[in-house]
Amino acid sequence: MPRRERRSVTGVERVGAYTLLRLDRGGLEPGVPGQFFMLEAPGRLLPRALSLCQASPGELAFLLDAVGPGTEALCALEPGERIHVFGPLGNGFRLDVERPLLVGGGIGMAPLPYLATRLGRAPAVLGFRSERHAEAAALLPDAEVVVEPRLVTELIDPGYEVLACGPEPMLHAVAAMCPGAQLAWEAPMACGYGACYGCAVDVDGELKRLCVEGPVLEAA
Amino acid sequence: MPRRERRSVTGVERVGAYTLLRLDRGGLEPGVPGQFFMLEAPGRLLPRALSLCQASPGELAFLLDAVGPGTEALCALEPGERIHVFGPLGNGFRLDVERPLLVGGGIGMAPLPYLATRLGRAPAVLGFRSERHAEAAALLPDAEVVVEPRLVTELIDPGYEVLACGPEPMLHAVAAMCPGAQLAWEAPMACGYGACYGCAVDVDGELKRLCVEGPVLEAA
Amino acid sequence: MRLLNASGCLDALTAPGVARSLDGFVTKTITPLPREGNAPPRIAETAYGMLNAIGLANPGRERFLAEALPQLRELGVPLWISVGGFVAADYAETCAALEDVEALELNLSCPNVDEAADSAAEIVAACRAVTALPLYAKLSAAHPDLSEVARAVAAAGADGLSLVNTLRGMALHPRTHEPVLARGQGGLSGPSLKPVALAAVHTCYAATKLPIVGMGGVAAGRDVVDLVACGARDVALGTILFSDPDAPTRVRVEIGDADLDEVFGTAHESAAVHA
Amino acid sequence: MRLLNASGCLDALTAPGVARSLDGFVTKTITPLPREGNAPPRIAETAYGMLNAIGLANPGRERFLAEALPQLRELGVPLWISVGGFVAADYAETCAALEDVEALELNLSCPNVDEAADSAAEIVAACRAVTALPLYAKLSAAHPDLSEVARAVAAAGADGLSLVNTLRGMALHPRTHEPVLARGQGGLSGPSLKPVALAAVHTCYAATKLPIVGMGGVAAGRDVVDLVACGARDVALGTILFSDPDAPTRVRVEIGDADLDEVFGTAHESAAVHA
Ligand SMILES: Cc1cc2nc3c(=O)[nH]c(=O)nc-3n(C[C@H](O)[C@H](O)[C@H](O)COP(=O)(O)OP(=O)(O)OC[C@H]3O[C@@H](n4cnc5c(N)ncnc54)[C@H](O)[C@@H]3O)c2cc1C
Ligand SMILES: Cc1cc2nc3c(=O)[nH]c(=O)nc-3n(C[C@H](O)[C@H](O)[C@H](O)COP(=O)(O)OP(=O)(O)OC[C@H]3O[C@@H](n4cnc5c(N)ncnc54)[C@H](O)[C@@H]3O)c2cc1C
Ligand SMILES: Cc1cc2nc3c(=O)[nH]c(=O)nc-3n(C[C@H](O)[C@H](O)[C@H](O)COP(=O)(O)O)c2cc1C
Ligand SMILES: Cc1cc2nc3c(=O)[nH]c(=O)nc-3n(C[C@H](O)[C@H](O)[C@H](O)COP(=O)(O)O)c2cc1C
Ligand code: FES
Ligand code: FES
Repeated sequence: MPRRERRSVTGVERVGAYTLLRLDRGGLEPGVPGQFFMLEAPGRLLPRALSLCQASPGELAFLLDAVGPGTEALCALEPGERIHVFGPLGNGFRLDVERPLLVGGGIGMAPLPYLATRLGRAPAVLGFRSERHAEAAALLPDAEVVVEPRLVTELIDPGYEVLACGPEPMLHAVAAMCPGAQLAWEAPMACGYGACYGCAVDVDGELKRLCVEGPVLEAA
Repeated sequence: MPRRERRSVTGVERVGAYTLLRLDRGGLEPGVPGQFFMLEAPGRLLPRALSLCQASPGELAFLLDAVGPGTEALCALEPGERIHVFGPLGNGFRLDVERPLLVGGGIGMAPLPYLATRLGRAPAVLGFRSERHAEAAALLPDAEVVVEPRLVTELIDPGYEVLACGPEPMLHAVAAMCPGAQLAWEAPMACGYGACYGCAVDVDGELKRLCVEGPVLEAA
Repeated sequence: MRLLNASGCLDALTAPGVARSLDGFVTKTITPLPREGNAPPRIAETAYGMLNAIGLANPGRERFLAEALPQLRELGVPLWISVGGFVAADYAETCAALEDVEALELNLSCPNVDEAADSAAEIVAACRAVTALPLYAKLSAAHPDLSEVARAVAAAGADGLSLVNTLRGMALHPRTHEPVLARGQGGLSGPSLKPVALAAVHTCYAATKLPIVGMGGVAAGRDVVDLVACGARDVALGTILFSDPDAPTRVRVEIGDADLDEVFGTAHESAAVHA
Repeated sequence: MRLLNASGCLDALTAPGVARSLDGFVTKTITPLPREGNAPPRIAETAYGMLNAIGLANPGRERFLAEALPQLRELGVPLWISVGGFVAADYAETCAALEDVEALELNLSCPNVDEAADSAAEIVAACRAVTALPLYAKLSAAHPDLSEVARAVAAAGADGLSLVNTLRGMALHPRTHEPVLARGQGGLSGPSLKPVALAAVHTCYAATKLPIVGMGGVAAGRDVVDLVACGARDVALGTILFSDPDAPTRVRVEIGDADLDEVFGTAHESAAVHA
């Protein structure tokens, strides 16, 4: 069951071009990898959706790309500050896969460290747009890493069952290569729990709420 | 000429029930006693009008009564924080008086310390609603002080030329006792420089802008 | 004072716990035919509010009656059905098909419906003819003479008013200067709307004395009290539910032991009513 | 892009330096007879805006023409005269009495004027008949079909539009729950209005292609650019002047070397226009 709690920031670390935000876990469940939390972004009206990146008994950690006012406000938090956190939300990855391959593009690597922990060390491939962004691969030590102009899709062996998260063009490419792949999508979200109908995406030709049906969807 | 500058807070001190906010003076002129400044109130849309309380070569100081969100935000400032300050504005007290008597009611004492300095030690009488409020009389050391239920008007000798600031009922009482008294009035102000017409008050049967015609007006 | 959700701001089936924390659940507007809604992106944040161009996404009347309604009844929360359409008959047919619910809210302010006073009154009259259920007319504040619209729907048989719907708004992407919403414009809700909502409730209460469900930017107990002082009997939470699903409970705590019956209408006592 | 003040938000005679920092000075609305305006308090701050119920305080046409106008001319700033009234003849008589100014702005959205499209068009037509000066029709966004109003005033001969005037709003005193303004309701201006202003400019530009003076919540260069992208040729600063008389200069610095001609209308390119 998702809960909403006011949690304290326990750490804020730069990881290459990204930021790892650690919160004390309180009574929040980490949920299934690929599920997400809505984090209060100080000074903004709406919370922001973030995938859980790491979970420990005492902490939940989120990997952030500061792309706008909400993520910037979250990256500017300081230890001791408190924000409301609501989750876990949505449907995560199915973990009953025999030959998993984790595929991440850019900030799409965010859910993979927690996913890897829960799967017990699956192979992973990551693509980044610069060396600086690629430093975040340190959070997934055994991953194979490419930097643009090389694309992460070059590293995908279709013999594996792919669990992927990344920018839309990457997910479309993965879907085309690997039917049955589990893909974690993004959409603008106001609520994260089915209330606003803002996160509509085309699922099999119908507009559906990504926060309810996803964010992880199976490639057709 | 009024200027608008971003100034640093140099001190915030509790004075009885009030707060003395010191700002570094920069290029701002202190103006004539009874003139006022518009101070940016952090987090609020509109600035707040405050009479200059003390002036030194390096500082301007304002005495504040925290009665609402704007004055509360100003009293919560910390040394080093910066706010926009615009002034001096309006018409202050005429200083060419032969037998001045300064009369202050509550936070209405705010302009009197600077006025006393400029007049060279005039007698002063102050009224407050509690002993705690009366501690602010320390800013005007030689003043005679009464606390409710006694009223400051009891101390007024009509032989003097009165320069007064205080709550409306007090000013009306002073006006009735002392025709020709100089009275510093208040009105809700959005701009302080004649732009909004928000500060209209009845002056001799006509609505006029207090920030342009006053805030100091002569009792009829 | 009953605390409700604003239509389109909660799905009781995906969040039954939130629905149960309210005194009534208001459905998203139901239209005769199913609607997918507009293309995404259909939400955007503004400095002090949000925009939506959901476009009345809903399963349509038949599927709502057959599938959603029976499930909603099981929640045990009083149900308000928001009814939409494009001509009076659309509304009336849906109203005629409904029974045994707390109230019907006629969404007269959806962007594709002509909002002139006549037409709003016509819709209300058509619905009044086919149902004895309490009928609330939901209006937008975007009218030069809101009291005229309120009086017209009252005369046509509305039992109450729901105020306010969103205002037309727009936000641009900072880099491209293109609209953030795929549809261009959307409905502005949230804190920016609160002063407008207070004025609309104040105007319409003075004009009609009908029971009003007040809404628009409510985020805290204080906002509920303000709406009640302006003349709202009941209050709905909209945008705040997106950031705080616990808002119903919190808002009740914040209202505390303020006597809302005593507060009711106080904003009409001193001021010259402006209607 | 000319940067102006919004009518009623600057007095060039008490603040000539601010007026000279603009590309034109717009007067407070002038009515045929002198008006004291409403009783105080007539301003209030809201969470993200302000309310005013000034009530068109002005010296009246005769005194304006005899006293204020000659003094304003001496400033050397292009003058826009805001004209108000209660019936079309009020406006037309004032327009007829004016010459040798940059433009006339007809305030068609003051609370005491019937704002229906007909009447606005009637006023514009009456003024058009008596003056060859550029006529800007100033509208409020509070209309269910703003594009209809815009087309009607364009057809009646308006050369341009000024958008937007304030929205009806209200604020209550936290303790007493009485209205803060003596008049009860007032006009909402400031940041809360910005998304509404963008949508109104966007709608009316699409409907008429007339030159538009955009305004509503402008506080920074970014807001000017957004209005221009929606279709505003010129932009006016209102509420921001109260907190920052240096805003015209600052806003120009913030716009920097953004090419406003290139930005003009970009918000119409991608989105389905919603009019
Ligand atoms: C389920 C889910 C999980 C997520 N997990 C993570 C995560 O773990 N880490 C993470 O960093 N992010 C994650 N995100 C994305 C994150 O929620 C968004 O980046 C965040 O909400 C952006 O908010 P903002 O205010 O920072 O930026 P916004 O202002 O909302 O803008 C976001 C980006 O979109 C661009 N943009 C917006 N509108 C337009 C337009 N019309 N044209 C062109 N560009 C536009 C902006 O420039 C900016 O780059 C997730 C999203 C979802 C839905
Ligand atoms: C020229 C001038 C000089 C001034 N000098 C000083 C000074 O030196 N020091 C100082 O402290 N103040 C001074 N003031 C007053 C100061 O500007 C105000 O107290 C301040 O603007 C209040 O802002 P706020 O946001 O704190 O309170 P607000 O929320 O604006 O409210 C102010 C007070 O009015 C009450 N109030 C508002 N509306 C109503 C209503 N409808 N019914 C009943 N009560 C109501 C509020 O409860 C509160 O007590 C001066 C004012 C002027 C015009
Ligand atoms: C995402 C969203 C969807 C909405 N959908 C509807 C709807 O289907 N029918 C309706 O009458 N109002 C709808 N509204 C308007 C709300 O019911 C409410 O009138 C408005 O949001 C103002 O309240 P708020 O400021 O508390 O959100 C919607 C509002 C939002 C934000
Ligand atoms: C105090 C005040 C007085 C105003 N007086 C007038 C007026 O006399 N005539 C007019 O057309 N608009 C008047 N307006 C409206 C403004 O010109 C402008 O349309 C509105 O405030 C929106 O812009 P803003 O958000 O930048 O303030 C007034 C606004 C304010 C705040
Ligand atoms: S984010 Fe609100 S319904 Fe999905
Ligand atoms: S405070 Fe704006 S005119 Fe006086």
